[in-house]
Amino acid sequence: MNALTLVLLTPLLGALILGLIRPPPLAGWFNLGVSALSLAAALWLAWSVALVSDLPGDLGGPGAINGPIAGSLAGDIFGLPFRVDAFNVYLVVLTAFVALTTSVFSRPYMRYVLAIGRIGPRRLRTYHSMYQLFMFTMLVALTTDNLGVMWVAVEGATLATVLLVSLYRTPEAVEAAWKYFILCGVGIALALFGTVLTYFAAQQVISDPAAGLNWSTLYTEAGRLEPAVMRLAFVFLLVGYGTKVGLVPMHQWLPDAHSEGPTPMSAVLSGLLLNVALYAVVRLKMLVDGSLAHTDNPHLAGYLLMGFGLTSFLVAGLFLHRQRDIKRMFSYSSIEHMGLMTFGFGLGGPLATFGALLHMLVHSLTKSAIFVTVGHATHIAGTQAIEQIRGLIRTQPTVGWSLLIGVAAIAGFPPFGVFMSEFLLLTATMKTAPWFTLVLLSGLAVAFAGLFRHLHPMVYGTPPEGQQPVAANMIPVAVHLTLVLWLGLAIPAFLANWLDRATGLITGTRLL
Amino acid sequence: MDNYLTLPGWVLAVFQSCLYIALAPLLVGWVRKVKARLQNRRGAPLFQAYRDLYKLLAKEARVAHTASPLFRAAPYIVFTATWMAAATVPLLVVDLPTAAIADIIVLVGLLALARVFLALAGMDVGTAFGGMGASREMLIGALAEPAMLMAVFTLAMTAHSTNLSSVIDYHLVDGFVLRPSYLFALGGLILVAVAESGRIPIDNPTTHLELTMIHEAMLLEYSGRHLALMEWSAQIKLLLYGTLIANVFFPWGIGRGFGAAALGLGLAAVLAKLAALGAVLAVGETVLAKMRLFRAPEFLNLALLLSLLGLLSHVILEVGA
Amino acid sequence: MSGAVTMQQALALAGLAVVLALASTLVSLLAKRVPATLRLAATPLLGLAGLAALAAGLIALALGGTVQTTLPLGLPWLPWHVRLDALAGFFLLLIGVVTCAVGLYAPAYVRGFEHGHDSLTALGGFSGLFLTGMLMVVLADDAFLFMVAWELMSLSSYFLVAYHHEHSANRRAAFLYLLMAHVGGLMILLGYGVLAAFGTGFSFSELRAAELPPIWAGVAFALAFMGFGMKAGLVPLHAWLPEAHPVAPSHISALMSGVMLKVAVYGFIRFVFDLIGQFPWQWGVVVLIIGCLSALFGVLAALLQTDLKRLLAYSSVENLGIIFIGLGLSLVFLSTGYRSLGALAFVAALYHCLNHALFKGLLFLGAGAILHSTHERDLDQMGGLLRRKPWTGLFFLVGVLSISALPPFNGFVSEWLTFQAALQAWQLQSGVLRSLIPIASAVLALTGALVAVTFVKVYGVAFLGQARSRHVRRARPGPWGMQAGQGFLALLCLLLGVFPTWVIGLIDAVPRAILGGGLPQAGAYGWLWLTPVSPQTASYSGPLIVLMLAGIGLTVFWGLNYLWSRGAPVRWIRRGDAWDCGFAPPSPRMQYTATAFAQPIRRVFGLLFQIDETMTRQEDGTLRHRLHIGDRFWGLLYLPIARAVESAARRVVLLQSGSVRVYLGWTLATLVGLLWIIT
Amino acid sequence: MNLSLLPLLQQLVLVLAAIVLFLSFVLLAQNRLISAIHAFAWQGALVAAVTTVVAATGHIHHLYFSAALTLALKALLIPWMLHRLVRRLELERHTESLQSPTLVTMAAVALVIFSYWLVLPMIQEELTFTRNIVAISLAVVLIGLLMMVFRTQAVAQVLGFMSMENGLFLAAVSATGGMPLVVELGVAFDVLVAMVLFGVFFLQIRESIDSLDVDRLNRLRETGGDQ
Repeated sequence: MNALTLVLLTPLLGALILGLIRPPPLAGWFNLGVSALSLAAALWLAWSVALVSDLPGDLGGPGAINGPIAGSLAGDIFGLPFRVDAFNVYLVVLTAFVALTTSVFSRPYMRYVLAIGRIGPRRLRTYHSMYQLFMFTMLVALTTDNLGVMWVAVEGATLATVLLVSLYRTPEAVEAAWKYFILCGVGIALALFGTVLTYFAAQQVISDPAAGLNWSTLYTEAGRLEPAVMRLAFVFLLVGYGTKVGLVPMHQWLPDAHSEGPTPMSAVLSGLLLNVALYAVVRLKMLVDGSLAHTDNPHLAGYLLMGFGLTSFLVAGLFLHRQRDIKRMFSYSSIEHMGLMTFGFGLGGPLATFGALLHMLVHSLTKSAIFVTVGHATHIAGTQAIEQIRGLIRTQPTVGWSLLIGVAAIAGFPPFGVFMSEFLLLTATMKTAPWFTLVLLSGLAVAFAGLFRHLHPMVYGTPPEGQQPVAANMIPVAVHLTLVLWLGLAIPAFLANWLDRATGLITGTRLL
Repeated sequence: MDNYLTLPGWVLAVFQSCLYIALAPLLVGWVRKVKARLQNRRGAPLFQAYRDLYKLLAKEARVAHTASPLFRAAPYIVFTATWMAAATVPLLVVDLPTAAIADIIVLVGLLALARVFLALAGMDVGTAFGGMGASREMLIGALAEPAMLMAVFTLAMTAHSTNLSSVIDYHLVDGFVLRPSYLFALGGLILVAVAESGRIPIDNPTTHLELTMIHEAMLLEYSGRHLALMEWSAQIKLLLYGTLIANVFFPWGIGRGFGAAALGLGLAAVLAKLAALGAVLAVGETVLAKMRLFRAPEFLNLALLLSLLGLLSHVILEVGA
Repeated sequence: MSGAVTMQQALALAGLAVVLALASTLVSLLAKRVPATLRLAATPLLGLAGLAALAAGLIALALGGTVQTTLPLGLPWLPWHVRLDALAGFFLLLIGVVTCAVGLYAPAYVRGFEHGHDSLTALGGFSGLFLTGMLMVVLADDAFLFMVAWELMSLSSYFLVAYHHEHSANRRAAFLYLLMAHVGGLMILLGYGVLAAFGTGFSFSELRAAELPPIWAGVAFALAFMGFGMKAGLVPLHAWLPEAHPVAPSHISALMSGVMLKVAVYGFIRFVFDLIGQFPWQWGVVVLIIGCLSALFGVLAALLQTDLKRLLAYSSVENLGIIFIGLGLSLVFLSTGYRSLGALAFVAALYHCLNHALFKGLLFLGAGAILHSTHERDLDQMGGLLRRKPWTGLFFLVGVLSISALPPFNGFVSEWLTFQAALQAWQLQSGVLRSLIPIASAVLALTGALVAVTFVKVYGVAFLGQARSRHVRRARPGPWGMQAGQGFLALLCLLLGVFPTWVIGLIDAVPRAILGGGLPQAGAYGWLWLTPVSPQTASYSGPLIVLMLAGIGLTVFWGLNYLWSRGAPVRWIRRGDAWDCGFAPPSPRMQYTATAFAQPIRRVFGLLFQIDETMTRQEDGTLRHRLHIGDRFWGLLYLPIARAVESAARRVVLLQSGSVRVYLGWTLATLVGLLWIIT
Repeated sequence: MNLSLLPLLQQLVLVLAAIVLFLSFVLLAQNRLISAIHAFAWQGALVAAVTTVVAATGHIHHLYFSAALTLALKALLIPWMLHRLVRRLELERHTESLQSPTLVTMAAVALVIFSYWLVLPMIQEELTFTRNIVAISLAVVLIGLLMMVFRTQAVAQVLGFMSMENGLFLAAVSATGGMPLVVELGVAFDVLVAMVLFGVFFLQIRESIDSLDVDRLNRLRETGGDQ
């Protein structure tokens, strides 16, 4: 587990030290270094997980398993149970990776923000240390085996980011932060209630009260958990964590927070935090499925997820049509894609789950790349108002083309990875719920139209007078888009196997 | 296929083609003569059309500065295309190679080729009237061509062939049958013939009132041998349509072997039929008045309707199922 | 082909074509630094790719076999399947031919862009990707690769449409294009999904094996027809086509109109004839009707245009209509068990695909040449170009004659074959079909005639008469490369018209592979005679027609000009002013314009369009004539959808009311609601 | 469930829980901020009391600790901080009344019934006691949420939030005999930090819109009108 310890400690210590460092440029580099280190640690962790041989083939499905869950790496740190398996380790790596690339982007960007005096050095320091703290909380939430700790970590993530949202102290920023705080706080409180109920149910069947919140224990005992309680619990958990996923109609905080916070934050929020929340939902769904397996309607959790997912997908797609603020627009597109993933997980079955997992991956990469580009675009135009961002391709081709290609990728055009995952999700839907496919397709079309009608005037056309190119660091974008392209052309075997193991964990049956 | 490709067949084909260009002015002269008689005039002699052609051929050709090479090439193309189209219609005798080379659809295509070049030539010099004539000519052509195709398709579907000579063969073989579809097709084809060969009521071959003319308007800039070729091909076209109607709907008398007797009979028969048709045309032109350009579409829609009815009554009434 | 060459080599050549296309993408990355790369490397590579594809297609058609392999790309359990058979070969050939011509044409053409500030890299790069996409679509042997290649094709062509993006109209066109391409792509994906739902997987062999219940087969067919029809620009899904095709650079327009639409046809054939396999005759009727609509509407719309490239785009709608008429006939015949007739109609459709690729490519290249030297797309500004650009004029004339289906050019042959197929309707049992097909052929005839009108207008107004504007008067012959490109296509137009027997001999491999039976009769009497059904039924001899036309024409010419006038006072031609009935010497402004030329037709068929024509008197006393021709389908189909989405969005955004208390209220409501549901 | 059969301490728990519920009604209807804060403090104290009682009945020792924690946090520290803030923001006199108190109260009552109806399906007999406690705490949570919906004043909203937390604590201790200690600690820590941040935000909001009326935080919204 020392890899995990490293993964967790790096950002924590980084946060502490960054809280003390004074000179901003140095802090930027340090931030970058810490992220790099945690990425290395994450890779190490992934490697060690990959080495764990898992039982071949069928995992028996939820509730049917006795003994430790296959292919996972468990252990305690400071007396807290942690568990790393294929499912969360790939999110860990993803988190660390996006954190790194974003920190590459954020270093010059925040310096520019500092230079134009939107923030002072003290707030810059807050920014950096909160950045790492945020990473820490997310990594904990991903890797912990204890639902309570997971809750604490997710709440911690809210607390860490809420100050970043209000970093600019403009009235809008403060308002956005307040809404973010209140809504997510409430949501998280409800999630805690759900957790309590789960614990309550667990206590009836699990002798050791200390282990009553351990996911693995609950998972192995899932079949015996009281269905009535678990049902209740799941609703609270879904509404709670769903608020953080940004499911309609609890999504309202999301566009505000994304649009008003500093751009690097938008990138990580969209790219990572939503994933973490969704991860939590999925884990809990596994429990509930286990406990409801033998009731009259075993797929309740799945149906709820599908309902939320579809609603979010469609509503967000419509929202796209009426945007004035570029960052808001892309945060709505995030809602849309989270909805799609939620739908996929709700659909269940190996194919859909595989697709949803892949979609998590490609969406995070693409969306964070887009936000980085948007950061440069807003820098060029000096505003976030779509009406005033014009002729990017002329002013700075790299930015313009990146935005164009990034949006094409997120809109699901091959040969980019998003298309592949959407293809999988659609085919899975075809097989299980054919009529939903029409809804999904129309939703895709609507969302697509919404994105491009705003994108076109921004990238094309002649730029306004005196619009100057800026010093843009496009490396993160290039890396991300290249990866997405690669994933669209071919899924490397190790990754496929990786996702497949995760699929096996979630659905109990493997795809390959 | 082989029964077409015989040496006498080729010889006769050449002869028949020459006969076409030879007879074409005669038919026009005949129509004029009959018309004159009907109008109580003595009219020009029967062979006046030949004299006109000769005169034009002898004159020098004047070409506008603004004319392009196409302007000078057009008469030859129009003449050739029309002639070839005519050559595919059995005049005296069936089973000629020409009929195998080009079936009835090709015939329509060749006429269209001629029309296109005629229209292009009209637009070439860049005068106001040329464009006007071309536009109108193409409008009429566009409406007439489908009508004509439909009419001939009625025959083709009855005879299960688009090869004119086998169509005629077919009719000769199963003798005189009264077919409703043929009635319509004949009507349609006659209307088309009138329109296509620029006769009253669509166009007036003798007018020189700029705003009413169609065919003439495209020839305004032509003179000398070019004009002669254009006029000549117009006459061939008229003969072509006449022969088509005469020999396809009333095939009797056309030669089926290459013997001299058959040929003689065929010639006599076709001359008689054409004379009759010419007379009918003359009567028609005397009693009818030219209609406004924008009534022409109605006229041609009637033609299209007739032909289509012919086709439908064929598939519904005659094939049956 | 000698026995030495094998299908493997054909596939290798096809692969080479793809590689070359990608290579042209890569080299054009340098164009940012060295503009000349585009001219010297990228576009020639494109041409070479076309050559390779051409060769591959020829071999595949000649051998008529199939060869397949898989690439180590794609999904872990679904690697990319690649397959080359006769059908794919035919379309490779088609793509290759036009691309070769473009390869000859483009280097000179793109030179004009080197001074503009549009990125050359984008032009070259996306052209390469565009070609790659089209080639891969044809080669794909599984739904996934097909979709990837298909969307790659759409996306890269979209970037090319948006290439001149200063004008908001072009941006709008590009947006519309991409949107409809996307929707179409989704429909196709769904269609494959339906097949796969009843099959075992997504590779075409598995999809072929799928046993569909009739209902679902119908659904799949409908989806595919809509999806591919949207790409092929069939009415009423054609709206993007006349917007998008004209605004791309001309050699790209040639590729889009000439080739990309055919790729859509390929998709349709592959999906319906090959994958679904058997079909009720009703499908054929549907296709037939849509084809007729498209043909008629397309040509009428084209006839009313004055923008040359837009006109050509509409005429593409018309030609795709004709192609689908052929396919519809083929479906009808096949579904009623007349295999050989089905094959005849099928061959006719394929032949027309090839022809349209040739002459539409030719015409777009010609339009490009005009644009290149006059920067003019408006017919009413042109005139007299034949004397200023003689070669372009000549080649364009060939294109005009071919597209107007006039003997002895290629357009005529395919239309002739279609007619021959339609005329066999008497063999059918069902009276409905027997009476329907003749009507279809009537529409076809009318279409053909109207096409002639349209292109007489185009040629007469653009190339004949006198120049109507100054920059047109200053037009110069283009560089030889551009003329070579057009000449190549023009020559092919003639050859395909004169030697149809050989062409059909090649194409015949496709129905033999797909439908299990070809046209044995077609060349039974040697290369001289084309007898699709039997010599008694119909025969056509292109070579003899040409021979006689040329022979008689030259004889008459020689006779009149040399024999006849020997010794006569005048032998030569005297030049003079135009007579014009003795009116004042005609000025260019007195000529019939394109608008005037189309006026009678506009009066006859005006009902089909939204025509607003206004005559206003300026203050200086001159009359001003405004004419706008709108597409009725906008109001009928597209605007309602757009409005619906808009209003839905308007309602939905009220969710984001801005009051945190309302948001909390939502949370509470959701919570309570869910709790209510679950208990 | 027959009350007389329960041990005295459990009856006491029920009584206390009932008072907690009552207090959140008070909180909901309370107009003056200061007294609302007091009510909240009392609620916290009562929760702490419940915790101790449960600890005593079940001899769960770490519950004593968490009882102390709850007392310190919910009854003393947070109310005190709120007091300070209110004084700093000169809101002592501030009163705000619900638009239609009776309606809101009715809604709250409905929520109570609803939450009881919700827990009914847990039929296992030995659970009935805890089940009813769960119902109570669920009601407290929902009423807290309701309060946040209907109170336009930021501080009042925070109070609602905190009373939700109280409901959670109540559920945790009474139904499950307390969560594992780490979790309790973590939760408590989070609540504390949240409170601090709330304090920060009060000031920020105050300086940005010069009021604490959350209804005036409506800059960020989509408009349905034409663009």
